[in-house]
Amino acid sequence: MFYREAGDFKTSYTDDNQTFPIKFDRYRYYVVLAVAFGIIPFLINDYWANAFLLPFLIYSIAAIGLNILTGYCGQVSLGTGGFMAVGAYACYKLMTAFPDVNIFFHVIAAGGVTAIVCTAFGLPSLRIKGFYLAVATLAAQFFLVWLFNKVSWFYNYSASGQINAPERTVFGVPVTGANTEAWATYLFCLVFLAISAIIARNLTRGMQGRKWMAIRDMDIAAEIIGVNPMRAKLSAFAVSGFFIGISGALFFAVYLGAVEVGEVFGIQKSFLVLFMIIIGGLGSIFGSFAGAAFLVLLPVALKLVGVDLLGWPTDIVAHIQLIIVGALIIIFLIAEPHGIAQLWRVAKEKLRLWPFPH
Amino acid sequence: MPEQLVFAMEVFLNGLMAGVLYALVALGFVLIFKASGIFNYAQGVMALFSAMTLVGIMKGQVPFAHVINAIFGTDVHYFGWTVPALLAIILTVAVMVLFAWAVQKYIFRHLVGQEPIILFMATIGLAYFLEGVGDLMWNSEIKKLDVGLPQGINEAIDNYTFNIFDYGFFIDNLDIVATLIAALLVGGLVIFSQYSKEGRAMRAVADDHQAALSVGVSLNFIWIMVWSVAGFVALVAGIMWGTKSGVQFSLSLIALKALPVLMLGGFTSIPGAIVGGLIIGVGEKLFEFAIGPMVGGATENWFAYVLALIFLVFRPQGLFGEKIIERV
Amino acid sequence: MMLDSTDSYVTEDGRTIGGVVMEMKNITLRFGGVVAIKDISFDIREGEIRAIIGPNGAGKSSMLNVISGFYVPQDGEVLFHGKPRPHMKPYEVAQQGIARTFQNIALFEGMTVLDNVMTGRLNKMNSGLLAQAIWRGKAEQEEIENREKAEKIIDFLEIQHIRKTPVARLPYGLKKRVELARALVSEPSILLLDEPMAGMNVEEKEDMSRFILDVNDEFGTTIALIEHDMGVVMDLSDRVVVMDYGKKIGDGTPSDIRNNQAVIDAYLGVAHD
Amino acid sequence: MTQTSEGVNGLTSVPALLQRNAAEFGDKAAYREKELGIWQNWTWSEAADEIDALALGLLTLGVAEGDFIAIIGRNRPYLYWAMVAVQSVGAVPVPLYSDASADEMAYVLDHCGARFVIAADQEQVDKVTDVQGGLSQFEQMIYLDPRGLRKYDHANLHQFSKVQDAGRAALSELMPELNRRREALNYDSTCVMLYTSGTTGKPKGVVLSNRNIIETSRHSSEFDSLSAGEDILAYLPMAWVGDFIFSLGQAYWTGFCVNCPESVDTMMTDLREIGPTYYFAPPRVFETQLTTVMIRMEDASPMKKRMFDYFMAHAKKVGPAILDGETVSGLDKLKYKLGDLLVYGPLKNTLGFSRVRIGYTAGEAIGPEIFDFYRSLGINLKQLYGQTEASVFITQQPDGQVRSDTVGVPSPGVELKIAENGEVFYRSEGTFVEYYKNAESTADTKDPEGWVATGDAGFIEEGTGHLRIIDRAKDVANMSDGALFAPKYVENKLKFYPNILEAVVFGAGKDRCTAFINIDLTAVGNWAERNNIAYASYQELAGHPRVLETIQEHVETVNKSVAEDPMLSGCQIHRFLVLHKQLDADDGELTRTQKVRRKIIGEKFEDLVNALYNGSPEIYTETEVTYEDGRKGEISATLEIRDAAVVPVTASKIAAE
Repeated sequence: MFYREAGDFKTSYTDDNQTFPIKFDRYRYYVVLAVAFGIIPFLINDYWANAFLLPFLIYSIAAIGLNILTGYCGQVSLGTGGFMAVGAYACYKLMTAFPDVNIFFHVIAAGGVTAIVCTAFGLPSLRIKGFYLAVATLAAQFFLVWLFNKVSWFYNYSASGQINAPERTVFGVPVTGANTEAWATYLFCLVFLAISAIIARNLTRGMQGRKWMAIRDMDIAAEIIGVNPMRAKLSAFAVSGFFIGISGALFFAVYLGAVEVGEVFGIQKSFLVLFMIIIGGLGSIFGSFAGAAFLVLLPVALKLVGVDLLGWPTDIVAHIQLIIVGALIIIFLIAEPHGIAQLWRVAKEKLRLWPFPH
Repeated sequence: MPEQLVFAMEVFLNGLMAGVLYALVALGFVLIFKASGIFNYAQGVMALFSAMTLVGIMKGQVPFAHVINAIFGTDVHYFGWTVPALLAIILTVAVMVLFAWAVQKYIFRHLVGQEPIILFMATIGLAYFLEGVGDLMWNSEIKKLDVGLPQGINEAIDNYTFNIFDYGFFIDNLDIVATLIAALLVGGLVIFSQYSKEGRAMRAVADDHQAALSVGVSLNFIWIMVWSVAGFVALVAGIMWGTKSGVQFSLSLIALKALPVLMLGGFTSIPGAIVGGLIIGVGEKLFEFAIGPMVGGATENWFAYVLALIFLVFRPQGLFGEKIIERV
Repeated sequence: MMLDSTDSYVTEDGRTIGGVVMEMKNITLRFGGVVAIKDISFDIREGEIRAIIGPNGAGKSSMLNVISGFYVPQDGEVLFHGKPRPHMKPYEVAQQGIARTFQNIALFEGMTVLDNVMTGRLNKMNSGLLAQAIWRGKAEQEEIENREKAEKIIDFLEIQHIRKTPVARLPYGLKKRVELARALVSEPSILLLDEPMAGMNVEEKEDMSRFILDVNDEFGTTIALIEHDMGVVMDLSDRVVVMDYGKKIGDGTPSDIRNNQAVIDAYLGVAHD
Repeated sequence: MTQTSEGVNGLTSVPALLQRNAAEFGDKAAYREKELGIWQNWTWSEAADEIDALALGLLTLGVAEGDFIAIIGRNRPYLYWAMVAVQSVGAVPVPLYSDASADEMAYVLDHCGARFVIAADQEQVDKVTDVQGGLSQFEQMIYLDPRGLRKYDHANLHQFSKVQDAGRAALSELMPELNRRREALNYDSTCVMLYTSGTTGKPKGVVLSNRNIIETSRHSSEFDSLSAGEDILAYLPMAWVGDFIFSLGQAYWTGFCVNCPESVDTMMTDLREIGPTYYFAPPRVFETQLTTVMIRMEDASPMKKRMFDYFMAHAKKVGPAILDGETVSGLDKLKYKLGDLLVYGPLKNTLGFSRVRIGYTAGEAIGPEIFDFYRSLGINLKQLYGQTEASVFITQQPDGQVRSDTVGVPSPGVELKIAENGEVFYRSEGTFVEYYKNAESTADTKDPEGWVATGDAGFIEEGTGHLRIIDRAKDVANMSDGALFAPKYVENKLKFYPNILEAVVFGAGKDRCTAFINIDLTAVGNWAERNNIAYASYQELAGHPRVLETIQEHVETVNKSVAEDPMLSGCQIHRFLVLHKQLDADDGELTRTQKVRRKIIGEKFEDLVNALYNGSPEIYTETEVTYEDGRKGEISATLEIRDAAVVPVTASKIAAE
């Protein structure tokens, strides 16, 4: 309905390949960016930052990471929680070991470390497939959590066994530690999300992405036409690990500030992120955002309705939440395996054809 | 005889018994997987749910009591009667059959022909759903479960071993009973699937859906049946664990214990599940006993997985799984 | 016509057929006890259309899978450009310039036609992960150059109108054509076609035959194809290998094959003993 | 009339215009073609280089001044370049209809004595090679798309790009010669020769001078204030004068961009992508488009459908007025704005008309409701009246004075006069030089003072000064009772019904009128589906009683409206039949520009015509048809002939007295 594509033609492959080939979409994207960077920081307050915005940004990064591995390369992983933990602890160790290096680089480095670990645990994927692999990744989950629990070097021998993020600043503005301001932490995470999304998009629209998808859609054929399965899969694990590591680092350093690995990065986390990409849409960057937003907002919404409005005890609401999430997963898998992203695509097609039905 | 070895033997025995329980849970997976290609992650939650239901029925709990109270401001909790264990168990089985039917009708009928991985993720969703329902129905506080199974140290073994090694093995009666029941059940299931008509039908389905259809086996019926059986297995497992350490969320984690067993034994092999179970059970106990202290203990959390993982890399189809021949 | 492995000759329709590019030497392939291919030898000459025919279960597909390195024969060797080919992974074989299509289409259902065709170029693109991540310089350059290559093939096979359609939505006939495009775009030195006309109606078969001939004609591509539809093969190919029960029962020009008793028997299904 | 003997500041030839454009808008897009998935782009200076290269190449092949060079193929930049290149070397381009049959081509090639042919692809090359035996002067052929031609004998066959390379190679030595020839071109040297398909007899070669083309282009461009910013889609036959004026004349005069579609079947999507600002289409294109719009809307959800109908109704009410800049109530304006957001805008967008500033239709009368539909959407669709001999423009409609029933006022620099028999004559700088090698028909059409007979009968409306065309002059005849007989007038009224694709009315010298009807397969077929009427073939559908019912209703309503015009009330249709085959250019029943060849049809279906008059209720007939692949075949059918109610003429006559 709002699309005016006549005259919006492409005279070069660069234009044709761009992320938003349609003018209208492109402008909408710019608007979103402008709002995210230019407006929200001025309106933001602690409640929204902590209840929605920060978790949304951070989970989006994780979801993008997992989506590359699962949605694009077809390798299901249940180790996300463990890998986030790697990111978190790597970041912690770096922060404490090199206090005068900018936190920004710590986070990046944490991503790098996680990429390596993730690749290592990806090795079995060369031999085992499907849910054999999914189950195998649980090994990573349990082993890593156990590791960070037992080996006190990781938490600098602190008595509590917790890790606490010391204060670190960017351009003199604290982004971690006790006295941070909402807008600063928000922007810090937003920058990482934006970069991650762009990188992910570039990788998935190019030859690398095609190799991944080829493996996903039909690994044997892919190998026969020349995809090196080992490189394709391991690169997916690496890239995925990189993003998940970053999100883990941010989750610990910026969002929570203090982490006890078992609670924060347990298997539930792995499932949560997996659900995000299932509901949001496998094999779609936008889906990663949508899924993260949805599953972050759901509890907030339920709390508002259940607890604040109807005044029910929180445990009931928590249980209802379990039911809803579970049901949603099943419903999406049955009705719309490509999740919210697909619904969005369909809606968009309809709008483009408007007023015609098809 | 050196002391260490004696301890090891004790550990070994305990491992064996744990292993049998693992095997039991794993069996639940294998049944469903063989018959419908579904890898049922919800198995563990089913155990939890069935145990909760059992307790609930025995105590005469009002289902959804605290929801009702929350909505209508009432204050109901119990009907005020109690139900004898056996009857309660039968009722619970009925519930699990009902559950099996619902799962088949509302979920997996619509997912026929989907990739295994999709089905797997669906069962994760199911697990969440069921856990939520369980908590809503019977509330989530830890419950004691006592269906009259013997508990406490087994004096006989204690004395007997003391006489031999002048060190008394600590073996819990419950474990022994559990092991026996589990062993019985495993045996029963094997026989069932080998000799009973339904069992053979089930295997037919497993081997080839079309063929099964052509010989007039109702897929729907078979699938409901295996889910029911799995439900029953879950219940038994639930009772064991429940009696041992109370009915609580952690109970659902036994599923996670069973996964490596499957990877080891192969998802499609009943004997595999049994052997795998024993290996894991013994293995993790011995590893904890031998290596645990050096690395800070609690290695059970991951030992099974890493073992299975390493194993898989060398034999992807597991101990007894069929070899996968790829074609184009 | 007796030819040396290096000789070349010109067909009556004016195509030049070069020397031998690939040779199968006493290939034997077993699955457990089952013998799929029994001691088969034949060669493929540069620029020719070489057909492998035979009744179902004759081992044709297995032979193709041996050539494309997916199956490893227990005995015998594959000579490529005269040199024995060491045992290599399928993707390494592909990198040597051997492309193929599949009997039951093996397209990447989740991608558009264009992306599927582009995958055919993957061995021609080697910009690193980082370059692609920032999508600047070489990465972008390669993408554009290869897009053009892909578009040329798309144009050649007349599938422009479905360029951006997800392959999952395409009818069977078109899928086959897209798969051909994917194989062709890699500029293969040998193109293997596994039953290119299986399950097609008459017009689709005619189209496909035309395209196969055009490909061979325009790009001089060497083509080895499997087909059980005798008629089609006879019109298309320069030389034909006939297999039956894993054995080679005939090898020669279509006309030779037509009057080959063993072949006739095999096709008339004379009892094997 | 003003004689600009030396053009505007010395631009006396198309090549001269090209050089001006290359200089003035050097890096502005001149040509685009959808190829390899994107719109390939050539700026004016690039185009100039390409053309020079080709021109030089032609020199190397020994093209002489005054040679005729045939150009055959669908609209492609290369072929437009070919035209200009040919002009640059002093030769004369002769574009041919690419869908013409081999023998049709043979005639033209032979008539103009083409030494060279520039063909698009294998198909065209084959056609020419088939007939080249009979062509004494034919020497060499250049082809564009090498596909399938590799093995052809290249003795006198050259690939377009190779010729250009040869040209580039010979640049230094041949450039002077090229320049000399370019200089030599003047305002009266021949610009192009176009063959009129001609509704009767063999095609005639219309010779148009640079003056004709450039003056006309100048006037018409100024008339609609066309700028270098326009985009047009070149999809109409290159051999048709209209395409030559729009895609070459005006394009070169104003320097706007010519866009060529990827292929015939992607035309609609390409149109949508480009979104032209200046657009021409014959009525039937608009007609079919409207039909498809309506059909597609049929499947819309009831609610959406209602919205669509509601706003379309509103558009009908105020749309044209708003377009003509008349004042409408604020509320209506608001409603229209809303409608534009919800319906018109999206609709124009999906049709590819969002950017259309000026749209023209001509060649046939266009149905009022079709015409109004597009205008009500806010598309400035206008009518013009023209012909090859006039380099198109005779009359056209100025903005603000647009109506479906007139063809507008004389174009700038055009004089009109109406002969006593009602035939329209014109005189202008666009007036053609001559019919090539055909002095006498030149004399027939063009008198010494330069007045040209259009062959159409019409009159100039009092007050508005707009020209109204009734019919082909030669078709206008008298019936046995002396009443005026204007078949086209009636046929058009019939054709305004979506169900009716073509109609042929007979009655000259007869006592009453009868008609052949051709149903429109898309419209009727769709209707049949909705009323679940099964049909196996066009023929079966055409013969279906319920179809005949509907057609009869149409005929009778037409009769009523015809009867209202006292002058033509005699032309009401008494009997009609629905033809069992679609009238087709391949069978010679239509011209290549889809005009009915009344005479030929009359002869070919004589049995049917007789049946119409001898009162028989049905008639068995056999007809020869030509299939796409050129094979001929027979189809036979028994056609039902229907009587249609007519308004008693006498009554109206009395009323008139």
